[in-house]
Amino acid sequence: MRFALSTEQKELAASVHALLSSADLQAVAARWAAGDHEPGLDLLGRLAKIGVTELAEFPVELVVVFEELGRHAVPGPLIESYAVAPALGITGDLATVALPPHVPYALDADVAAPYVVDGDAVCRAEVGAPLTSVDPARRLFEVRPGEWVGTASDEALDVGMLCQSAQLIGLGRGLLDRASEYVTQRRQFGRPVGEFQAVKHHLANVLVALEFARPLVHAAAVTGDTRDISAARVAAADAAWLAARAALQVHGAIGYTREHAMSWALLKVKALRSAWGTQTWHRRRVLTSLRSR
Amino acid sequence: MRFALSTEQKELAASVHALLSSADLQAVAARWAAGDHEPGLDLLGRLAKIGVTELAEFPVELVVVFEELGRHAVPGPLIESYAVAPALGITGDLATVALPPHVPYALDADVAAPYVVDGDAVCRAEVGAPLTSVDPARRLFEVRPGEWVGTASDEALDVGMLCQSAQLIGLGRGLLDRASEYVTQRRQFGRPVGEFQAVKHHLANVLVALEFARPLVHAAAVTGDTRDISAARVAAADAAWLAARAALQVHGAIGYTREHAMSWALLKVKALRSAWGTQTWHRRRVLTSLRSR
Amino acid sequence: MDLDLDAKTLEFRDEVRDWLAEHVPRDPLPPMDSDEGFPLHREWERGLAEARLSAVTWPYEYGGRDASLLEWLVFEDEYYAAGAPSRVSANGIALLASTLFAFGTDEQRDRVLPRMARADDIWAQAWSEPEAGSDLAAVRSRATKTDGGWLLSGQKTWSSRASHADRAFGLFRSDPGAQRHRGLTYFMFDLRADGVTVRPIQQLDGVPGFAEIFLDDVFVPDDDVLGAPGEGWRVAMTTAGNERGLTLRSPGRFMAGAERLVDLWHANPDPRVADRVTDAWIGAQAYRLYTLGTISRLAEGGTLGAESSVNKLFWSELDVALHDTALDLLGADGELAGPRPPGWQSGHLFALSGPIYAGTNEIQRNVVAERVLGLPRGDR
Amino acid sequence: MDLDLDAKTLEFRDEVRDWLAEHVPRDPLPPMDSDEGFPLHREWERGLAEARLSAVTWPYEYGGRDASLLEWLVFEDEYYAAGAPSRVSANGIALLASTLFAFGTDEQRDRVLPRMARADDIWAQAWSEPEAGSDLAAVRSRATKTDGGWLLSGQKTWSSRASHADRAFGLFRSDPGAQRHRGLTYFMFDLRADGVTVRPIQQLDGVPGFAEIFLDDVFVPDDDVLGAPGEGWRVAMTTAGNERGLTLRSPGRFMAGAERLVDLWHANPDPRVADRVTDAWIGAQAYRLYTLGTISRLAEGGTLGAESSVNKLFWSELDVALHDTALDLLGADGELAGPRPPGWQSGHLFALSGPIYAGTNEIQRNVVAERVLGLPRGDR
Repeated sequence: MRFALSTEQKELAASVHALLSSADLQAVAARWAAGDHEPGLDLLGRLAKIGVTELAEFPVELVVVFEELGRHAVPGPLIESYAVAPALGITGDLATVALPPHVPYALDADVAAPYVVDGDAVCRAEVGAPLTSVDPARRLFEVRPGEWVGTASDEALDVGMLCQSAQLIGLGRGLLDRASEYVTQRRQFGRPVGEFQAVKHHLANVLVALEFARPLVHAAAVTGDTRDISAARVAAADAAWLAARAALQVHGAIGYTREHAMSWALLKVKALRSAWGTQTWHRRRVLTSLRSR
Repeated sequence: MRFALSTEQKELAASVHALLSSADLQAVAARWAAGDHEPGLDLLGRLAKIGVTELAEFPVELVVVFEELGRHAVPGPLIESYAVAPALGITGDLATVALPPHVPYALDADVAAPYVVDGDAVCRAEVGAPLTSVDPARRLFEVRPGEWVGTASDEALDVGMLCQSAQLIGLGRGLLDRASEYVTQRRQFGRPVGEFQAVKHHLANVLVALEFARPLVHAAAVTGDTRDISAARVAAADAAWLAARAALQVHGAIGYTREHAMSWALLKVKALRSAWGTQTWHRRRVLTSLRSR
Repeated sequence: MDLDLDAKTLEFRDEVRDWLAEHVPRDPLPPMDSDEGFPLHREWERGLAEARLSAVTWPYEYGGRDASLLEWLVFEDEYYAAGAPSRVSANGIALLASTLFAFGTDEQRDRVLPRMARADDIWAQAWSEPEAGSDLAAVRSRATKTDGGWLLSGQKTWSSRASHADRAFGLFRSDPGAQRHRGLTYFMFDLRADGVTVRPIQQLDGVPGFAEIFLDDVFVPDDDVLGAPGEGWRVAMTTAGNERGLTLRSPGRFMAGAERLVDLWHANPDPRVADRVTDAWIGAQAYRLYTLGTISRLAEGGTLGAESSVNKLFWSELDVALHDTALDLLGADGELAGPRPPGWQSGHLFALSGPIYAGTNEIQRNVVAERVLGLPRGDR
Repeated sequence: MDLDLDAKTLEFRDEVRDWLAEHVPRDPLPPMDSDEGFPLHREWERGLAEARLSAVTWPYEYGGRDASLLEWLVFEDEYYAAGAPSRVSANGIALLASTLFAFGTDEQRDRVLPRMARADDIWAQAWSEPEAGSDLAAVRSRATKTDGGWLLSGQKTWSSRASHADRAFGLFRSDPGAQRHRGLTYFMFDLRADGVTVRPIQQLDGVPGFAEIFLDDVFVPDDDVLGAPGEGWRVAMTTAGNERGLTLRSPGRFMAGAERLVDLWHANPDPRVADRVTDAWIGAQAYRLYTLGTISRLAEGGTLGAESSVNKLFWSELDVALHDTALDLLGADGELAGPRPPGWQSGHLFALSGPIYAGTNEIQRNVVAERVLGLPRGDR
């Protein structure tokens, strides 16, 4: 038993973090949201160069990377391209996959090669009408199954859910970092907002939730068990949403604007809460598996 | 529309409060718990003299009185004697009634005339083994139906639930009053505990919960509707339990002892949470009634 | 103690219900703070005014119909139940008007209120400043006396409606030597006046629901001072009480939301979400009954105090919980923001602002603890 | 990264499991702080000690078996899963022993630890004082130097186990001129010594789980000072870290509780309570995994810091939520406190103390915010 990241895994996280820290992710996301994919694709190209596209066989490394991708609120069909498409035997650069009913729409189907899982079949997708997500950087499209390209596996959906759990932890962490920094600087009533006990306690609760959700995500990556994946997702999504609410609350009105980077992470958490399965569905999957003890 | 207590109703509350304030309720409850009913019966006698036993036909007055009885954590089969027994046509002084399945045991059957509702029948109860409630002042007994004495009505159960809602509001209010007083006097880290924002916010949340549960109780008394009664009970029990938790938390260790009066109210709330129907049952009754719109 | 509506109120309710059934647009209007939606909302307000429904509690002479608070509540219930458009005039009718009734001159009322009732002027609030979010007393924008009036300079922010509105109201420091709550004056000013620059701010939903207002020696005549110069704090606090309390959030929003939530649940009756649906419905009932209690007390001469804070804590948390539950019930479609599914997403985004604006809930809890429970004041 | 137990650990687990299966009393013992239950719990501890299971991580020479932290965790999992008795020796083994290993002399360890392992001495903690609840530095009880030792006087309160225990440990002010954290000394003392009066305090459940200790010139030899005189705060804080952190609450309690909760739910699978059952189970898993991570870090030379506070916040809230859910599932029987239904009510009462003792959760949140998140210190 050794339940800790290796030095190499920590370095992988650090290198992704360093790369993303050098980019203006808010600008990237705003342009992506407006349909201008160039800066985003450029960033994904740089991520590919440090190997993030080649981790599909390494679930622990995947969750390490997805925590960083979440932390920086990177837009794009990342789960689909880095984890789901490879699990479905789809090769190539940027791909997007709808997996109804849990993932009914294809993310960024205007920039990535679109697929849809139709029962047992993996098909090219015929792209239909665009839909508006509450996260403007999530460009969703209706899809219909087209040409058959292969046979689907259940693992594809599960690895997507696993990566999303890690992404949510990262989003929560990014929100917590921003909030902690903001309340340390922002003054009201003659002192830093972060001196107020109510503010401290909001953020401490977020930290606790994130710290105890992360081991579930790591364990799910180790075991690959569907119950563990759903448990991780339940805890991660709740922790991320708690982070989003707390971050908004301690920011006050400025957090309620699109001008503030915090809000982009908040909207992404809001969107991801119901993508890749609802919390109710995941909880049901956990408890159902416990019936059969 | 006039949704406010009348002057007479306020005076009734004040007179019950004044009477109870003059008694040492903690001592009364401790002796009641030990099977020494004398001081308790004396107190109930004095309550009877100001008319609380004659309110069965006046649901608003009943809830006004039961809020005060809860506020002072008065022990005894009060709901049973003042509201339920009259609704079942049982006359006499002190009575106790089991109404399985929601009220499976008879409270204080060693001091009150015991009855049990068995389907449509109201019967004298044969008293069996005593049971230990988490509230030591609630002396519970197993009962079996004995001699038939009359026909039961559904209203008896509902008026019991209504009175319990008011009692819970009162318990919550008593806990909040004690907690507010304690944190104003108790000093830690060189200042009154009540100056700390976390303490303020705990107690503010309790006040809000109680303030919004009370109108539901009053409305349920006015309409007598089963849905309104269950809605009131759900909100009242949640608010009272929030009050109990917050009061314990701001008292710290001293609240965790039987030596402190606060703990007697806390244990009563804890016991009442599942007496007279579970929260789940009451919520289901509310939503079921909304189906039929 | 009774909950019965009298015949006059029932008659009024029927009139409102019938009018709304006839007039509420079948398709929702575009957001009121969008370029497209704003004029449509103004037009809607004018229709309301023609039916004397835009400000029912006002005296007849200003465009109202002298309705009681109970009638107002009934109006609001019907309004929300009918799914009628958001009230683009709300800042004026709910906030400024109360202040005018309390502190305005007859001339000011005559001049301002009828135009407000007809939506000839749509008002923005201008409370906050960059360094004064929840701390309203930290106002730095200043008013300098000049011939026949004042010159306003400084910056306001989070001004709701200001992106498209005609006029605004707020506090300015008229005595530069005074601190905090002293030396403030309450002004009404024209957003189209020389020296005013408005910079819209995109909210979470992408719509510029509020704006920054930059003022550079903006002339305001003496007639547009509300209350006495230097008395602004006291004047404003009556409005703030209203904003946080009774008049801003009527039970109708929550009653209608809870009914819609119950319907949504019926369409997919997952027992695991049932309790949250039930609690939202109970919460909406509680809020309505609490409001009826308040109305009854006010009718008997009572006043509103710190219970405005109690009130705000309850409705703002109820609103978030109610919309959270709805989005969870919508499943994968819960993230959609377009016309499908209708309204829940925008309602949720709006609800998220509740615990922040008009004094954050943290501040409200302090107020409740200190002013209602009597806990010791502490500066943290 | 792996979660596999090696062969040695599995072998140890089987030994523990077999021993417990054979020895755990079929009927629960009476409460350990009752007159009837205390000697039975001491006897149980002696049986554990004979099997070298009373303090598995200790060195062999003191009665342990040099078990790794992972083996300790496995032991605890098995212990709780078997429904074995509460550990009446826990104050000594979990709190005092860590301090002795860090600060004690060889003579102290030789004298104290084997007797502790065999439950010849059962230890009470004596941290709090009437005016020093969560504020441990406000200690007023004093130690005065005398020939060959010290005289202790003052009052301690909320001393767990003190109603029946043999000895106690706590801080006394040895330098009357020093303030707060300075001038404190860590003492072990005999609860049967002349000048000691113990007044049991009934807890919520009616059992005297803690007591007041009155000390009136109680002589304590120099040998019973732990660490240097005046260094008591630093010495105590290592123990406090343990109390709040790793060693006090093993995942076993929550894992076993969650499994029992799932079983209880199966007996009456109400979908409206299903999500809370699920969350308790997930929380217990999370706590176990977090602990495995901590063990892994410690095995590689890491240390425990403010994460003890993170830890305490999580388990104390999980414990309350888990038992709340169980009582709700029990319906009308949820209020019963006797042997039927087994254990849930006493477990709930015990859980309610979690957010209070060993530093209230409010204080823990401050610690987390300031020491982990780097928020500015404020004195509120």
